[in-house]
Amino acid sequence: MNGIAKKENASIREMIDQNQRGNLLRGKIERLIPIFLMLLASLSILTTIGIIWTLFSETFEFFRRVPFVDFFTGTVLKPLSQNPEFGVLPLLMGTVTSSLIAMMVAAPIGLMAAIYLSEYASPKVRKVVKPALELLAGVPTIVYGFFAFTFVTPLLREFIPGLQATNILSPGIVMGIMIIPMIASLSEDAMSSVPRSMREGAYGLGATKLEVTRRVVIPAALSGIVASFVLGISRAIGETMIVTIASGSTKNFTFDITQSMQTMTAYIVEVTGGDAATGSTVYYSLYAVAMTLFVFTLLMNLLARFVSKKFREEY
Amino acid sequence: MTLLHERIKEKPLTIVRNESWAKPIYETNGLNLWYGTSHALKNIELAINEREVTAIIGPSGCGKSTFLKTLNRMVETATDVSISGNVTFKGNNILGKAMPVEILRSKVGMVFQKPNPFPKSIYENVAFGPKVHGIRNKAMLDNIVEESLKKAALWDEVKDRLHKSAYGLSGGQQQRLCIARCLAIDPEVILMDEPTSALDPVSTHKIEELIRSIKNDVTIAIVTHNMQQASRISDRTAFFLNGEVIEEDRTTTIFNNPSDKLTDDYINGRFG
Amino acid sequence: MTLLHERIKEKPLTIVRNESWAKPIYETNGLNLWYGTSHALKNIELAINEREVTAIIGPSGCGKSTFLKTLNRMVETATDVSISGNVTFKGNNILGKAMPVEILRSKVGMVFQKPNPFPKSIYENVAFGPKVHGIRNKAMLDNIVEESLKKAALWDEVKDRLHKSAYGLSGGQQQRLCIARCLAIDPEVILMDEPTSALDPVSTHKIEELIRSIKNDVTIAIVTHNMQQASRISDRTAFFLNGEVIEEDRTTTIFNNPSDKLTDDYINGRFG
Amino acid sequence: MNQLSEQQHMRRTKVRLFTNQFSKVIFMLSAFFGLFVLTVLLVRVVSDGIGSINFSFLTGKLSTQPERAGIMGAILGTFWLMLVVAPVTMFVGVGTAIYLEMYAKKGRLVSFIQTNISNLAGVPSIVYGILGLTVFVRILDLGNVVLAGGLTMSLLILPIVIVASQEAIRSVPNHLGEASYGLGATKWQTIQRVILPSALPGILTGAILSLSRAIGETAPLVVIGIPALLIPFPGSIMDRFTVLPMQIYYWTLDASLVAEYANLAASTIIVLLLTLFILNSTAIFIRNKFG
Amino acid sequence: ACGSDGDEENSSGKNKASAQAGADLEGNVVIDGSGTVYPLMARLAEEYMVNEQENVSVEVSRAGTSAGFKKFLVDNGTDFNDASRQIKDEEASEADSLGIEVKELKVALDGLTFVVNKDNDWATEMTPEQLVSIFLADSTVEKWSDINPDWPDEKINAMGPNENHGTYEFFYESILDKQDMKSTINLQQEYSTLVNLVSEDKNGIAFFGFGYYVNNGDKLQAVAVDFGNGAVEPALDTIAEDGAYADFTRPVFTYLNVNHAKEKPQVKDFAIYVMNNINKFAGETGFAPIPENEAKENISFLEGLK
Ligand SMILES: Nc1ncnc2c1ncn2[C@@H]1O[C@H](COP(=O)(O)OP(=O)(O)OP(=O)(O)O)[C@@H](O)[C@H]1O
Ligand SMILES: Nc1ncnc2c1ncn2[C@@H]1O[C@H](COP(=O)(O)OP(=O)(O)OP(=O)(O)O)[C@@H](O)[C@H]1O
Ligand SMILES: [Mg+2]
Ligand SMILES: [Mg+2]
Ligand SMILES: O=P([O-])([O-])[O-]
Repeated sequence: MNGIAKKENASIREMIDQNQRGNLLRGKIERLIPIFLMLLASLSILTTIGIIWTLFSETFEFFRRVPFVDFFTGTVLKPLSQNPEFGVLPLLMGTVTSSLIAMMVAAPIGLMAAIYLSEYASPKVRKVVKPALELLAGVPTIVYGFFAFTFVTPLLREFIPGLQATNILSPGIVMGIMIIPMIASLSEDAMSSVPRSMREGAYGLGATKLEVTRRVVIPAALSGIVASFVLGISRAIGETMIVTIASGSTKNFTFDITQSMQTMTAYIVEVTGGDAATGSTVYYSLYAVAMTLFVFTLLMNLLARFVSKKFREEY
Repeated sequence: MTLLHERIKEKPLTIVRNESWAKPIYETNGLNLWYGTSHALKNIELAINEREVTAIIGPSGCGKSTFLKTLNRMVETATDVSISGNVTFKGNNILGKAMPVEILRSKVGMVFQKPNPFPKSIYENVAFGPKVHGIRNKAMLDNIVEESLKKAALWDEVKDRLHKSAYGLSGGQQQRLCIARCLAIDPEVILMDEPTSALDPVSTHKIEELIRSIKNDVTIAIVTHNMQQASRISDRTAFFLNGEVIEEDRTTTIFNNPSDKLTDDYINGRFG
Repeated sequence: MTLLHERIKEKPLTIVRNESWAKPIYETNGLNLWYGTSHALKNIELAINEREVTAIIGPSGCGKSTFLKTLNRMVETATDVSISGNVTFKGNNILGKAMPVEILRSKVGMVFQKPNPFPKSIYENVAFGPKVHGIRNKAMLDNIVEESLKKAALWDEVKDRLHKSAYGLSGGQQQRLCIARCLAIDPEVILMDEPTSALDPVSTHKIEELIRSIKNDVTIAIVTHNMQQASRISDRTAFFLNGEVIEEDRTTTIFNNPSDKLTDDYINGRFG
Repeated sequence: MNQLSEQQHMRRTKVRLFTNQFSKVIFMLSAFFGLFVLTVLLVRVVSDGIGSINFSFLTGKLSTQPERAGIMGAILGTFWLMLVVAPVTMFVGVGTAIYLEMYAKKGRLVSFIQTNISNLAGVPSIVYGILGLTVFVRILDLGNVVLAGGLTMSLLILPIVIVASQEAIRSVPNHLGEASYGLGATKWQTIQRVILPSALPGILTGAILSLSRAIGETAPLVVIGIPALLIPFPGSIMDRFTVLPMQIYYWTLDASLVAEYANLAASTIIVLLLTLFILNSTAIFIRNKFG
Repeated sequence: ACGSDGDEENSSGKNKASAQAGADLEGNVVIDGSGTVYPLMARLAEEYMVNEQENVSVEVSRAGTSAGFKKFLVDNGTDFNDASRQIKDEEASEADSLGIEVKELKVALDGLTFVVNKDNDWATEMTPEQLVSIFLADSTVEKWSDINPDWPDEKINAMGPNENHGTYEFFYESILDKQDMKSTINLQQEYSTLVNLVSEDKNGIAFFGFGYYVNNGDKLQAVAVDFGNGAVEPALDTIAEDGAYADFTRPVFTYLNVNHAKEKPQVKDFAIYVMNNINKFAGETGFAPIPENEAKENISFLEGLK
């Protein structure tokens, strides 16, 4: 028995040694795999280059026709009129206003929901509520747009008589609702990554849940929470369909949230109007606005990264 | 031996009187604990005496930490925990609703295996407990912080950088800071879970010294995997295995004359 | 400490010469290892003798696992590792480009602290190594699986459920399965990293038996935190502290007559 | 607490406990607020839309006449779109994730790619629309066909697929890889035989979730240009197409032209949400069952 | 400048054959342009595909007249561009320079309709001058009471389609006589938005094509216009060629790329179908029919193409 085993084993060793010599070619082929995979990985860089190049080259043409300063300081946007004006401020106003409204809804509710999920909810409740929130996050924005336009606006008009049928308030609120799951989930991640030991330290001193949350967990997770807010804003800035459907296309430079306002994204939809026609200044303005939008959201994303990296506590 | 036993049987009153300092502050009765369906503590019957050091030993995963955390109900912060039986602290069953955990924990401090200071200054770490319990007076807080750090033998090392981050301290200093943080709420019991296992010889020595110096004021229950440490610092030792107490006795007895084969095996490193 | 180093540097030759049956299969020379900027192994000079059991002991974080993983270059799978010095396996420096790691690792098996079977059947676990190395013949694989499980003293317990998931086994069985998986590629050395620390007394005993039964065929390097285990099963013992080898000698010498105060402190549980 | 009398301490603790309970209720309401809105939205949509859902609506061709209109074209369009998006994103996404997690040396390049990917994830979808319009529709001259839309959508969800796959690969316990390397397996063998099988549930979950994102996405297609009336069913990736969200968009806008369109939009929303619900449930099922 | 410079003769049997050959055509026909004309063209496209050529795919989009022309006047542009105004000179010369031969096909008549809220019980009848004064930049009218002291002392919220639309241009060029519009006018891309705005705003007033009004008759009321002979409601008969509302009536068109019609039989076939059937569907989509002889002329032109 032992003898057989010995012999068998000897042959395993030999076979392995033999196979390994034959495997040299295989090894060479394997060395090509990372190169191929790297090519795939570089596609993402190519995408970025594509975006920047696409936006930049046409934006460049736009600024040859419309002075840079006029674009960024103009409060009137009349792209199609006989005497067109290309001030981007009305669009920035619409974008900023709707995003702020959204954040006023999403930040407190999202954060409190995150606190509930991370600190209070039993695993059973969490098991139900988290996927349900994910469902909320998975609702397409066009559906939210429909909801804002056909339900939230009429509902709000019951309470706010001056509210127009298309206005910035209702899509702002609905965008906020849309962003809640994102803020809740990112903040919850940040809070649950605060080590248990830190919480235990505080509980061990007789602190209540609220005190542990307020004095230990939130300060420790602050960078992640702030980052989730910034990403939320960025998401709101980039949101298109809700505002397109529910806020109309008035290029209003106003602080009145009961009015119709146009965001940068809705402007892009309006101008492309199903397909943009090449050549005109209006056509180029589309790219200038898209570039502004892109830079805006990029800065937000970088800020979020910076915040969560720079101010992350070293536990 | 037999004689001794008989004498004890005859004179229980005398013994209690003799060892009157050994009054149990904690007693558990048929304590069972489950994480989900896994039975982590099985029918634990154990007393922890006031102003003694009780060591809890046993191989990894036997339930030492779980038991310790049951004593201040910290175990309940884990998910899906169920408990049956009684744990009395100074005669009150702490598992009932009668006593809010926050009050219990203000009387029972805890020190963990890995030092876990808050990401705040040294001062704020020590002042955290008193602040939570409503002490706002600055002078009083200053005083508590100083006293606690002194008791934890850390004052001299940190007095010049009280308002620097606690993360700048070495591992051993952090652990003493955590002990100071405990002492700041003037607890009656301190539970320690392998407080020196991540520390170097010098720090270990300091903490053992510290334990000796405070044990006249505070009851201490300490989990350790270092049997020599248990024998050096504890008065009584309980040996856990698979969620059960296999043996519990005076430390000298456990180490020199254990009555259970398993205890003997473990102490002599035949497993674990 | 510096003195210590020098003393060790002088020693190895004498040892090798004196005990001519103890031919080193591994030798390290000025081995240094960094994780990023943290210096995890410092100037290690150590030999591991063929067909002996070498125990590596030391407190948590001292570099035991790191050293073990250097021997089959597994340590390089971590990110940002840099190594200097030499490690020779049967006279060849394995840190050079000369020997592909795959070949080295087919000769040097490894068993980890936590049993780590693949999420596959018992059979597939054992057959994994041979398959990876190009053995496809079903009868031969069957044979290898059976022999390996027998050597690991697991055959009788699993022969009726070879195609069931390995996760259905107990911890001790899983660990023996991992040893069987190693044996299936007929290694010359097996590296074991605290292979029994998560196991019960009976399983620990079984694995120690197993080590004894295979040590005639295979060289074994075993990391353990259980000093009695080291003294029971090893021929030589190396004591690590803070990334350095403080002392290395015959096991009986280390335990009965260590030449370094730190070794003595550690063995007698004054820290760790 | 020696510094406070027992009574004071007790009283203060009661206040603290009450505050704790009270805020718990507030936090709970916040967590359930989203669910409440979701319920309202569903009730609203279902009550508007359920009436016009029937067999001929689901299988019929698009029409300007509400009673004749069907959404099979949009359903097939969505299907064809996914036929482009799914393979492209799986192949590129998983490949990229393997490269980043298993091969790339952690350094400047990797962290650059990583930053780049997470920035791409934050680029508004309408910008991808412009990219798709410029590159696929115009420069590559594909026109506004399924392939152009599909490639645009692929770029849009690629970052999500990459990140999800990376997480899935990263969450394969280290010790499995170590066991495989320890037996002398090469890197690719380890990836193929150990890492990918274990990561597969996570990868699939991420892929399904991002596909459902693509199914619900409207803005990029608005930019690329989808005809308001397109009756024939698409039959290949080179055909023009419409998808469910576009149909919802047009019918919502046209409700002022023909009031019944609002109900058709609601019905289409039901179909869309049901599709996404099934996909998401599948993903959650896979995650819970195998994850 | 309406590009009717194609050769008029040549009505060969070959073309007839292809028109009557039933389901033997395939390929697609791409239509973009006016949102006003969209419902009519979409209806025709659908009927054509259902009843005539099921293998031809007619795609109808509606970017607006002007935006549509931009897509029409490029290489490989759209086949038809619907328009709620006539092609402009610069558009026609753009076509010439691209070598695109354009044929104007008048398809129907649309009455520019002013709509107000259902609850508006004062401004139900107005003169053209009053209407214009609401929109003109140079006018002082801000409130209803500025038009008629009996009317409410409330601000008028005037709105209309934006510059993408032919409706805007018709209003601007033919009704306002190219005088500037108030900058406060709420211009929208989507007609649905306008309908909603007015139906929910007691002080709202908007203008758009008659079709959008008839489809929303339950939500809006049209302003009857007094052109001098008493107030006239816009209706299918009043907006017809010589109807009482004719002053605010305009023809709507679709412009055909003749080169495409020559190259692609399905484009030509569809164009003929449109002219043959246009008057059948005009009424139900809110347009008045064009005179039969105009349709016939176009048909013979189309059939002559090859
Ligand atoms: N939060 C938890 N959820 C589920 N099981 C747990 C949890 N904490 C501990 N366990 C399990 O309960 C058992 C006892 O764990 P415990 O941490 O009390 O062991 P221990 O004796 O402290 O071990 P160690 O020496 O490794 O610290 C173990 O099997 C452990 O896996
Ligand atoms: N992948 C890694 N990256 C960075 N540092 C590491 C890594 N692995 C280990 N270290 C560090 O290197 C040092 C040695 O670790 P090692 O795991 O070798 O210790 P050990 O002696 O095996 O400890 P233990 O007894 O806890 O297993 C420790 O300080 C550890 O924190
Ligand atoms: Mg423990
Ligand atoms: Mg280790
Ligand atoms: O959409 P229009 O008909 O106004 O161009």
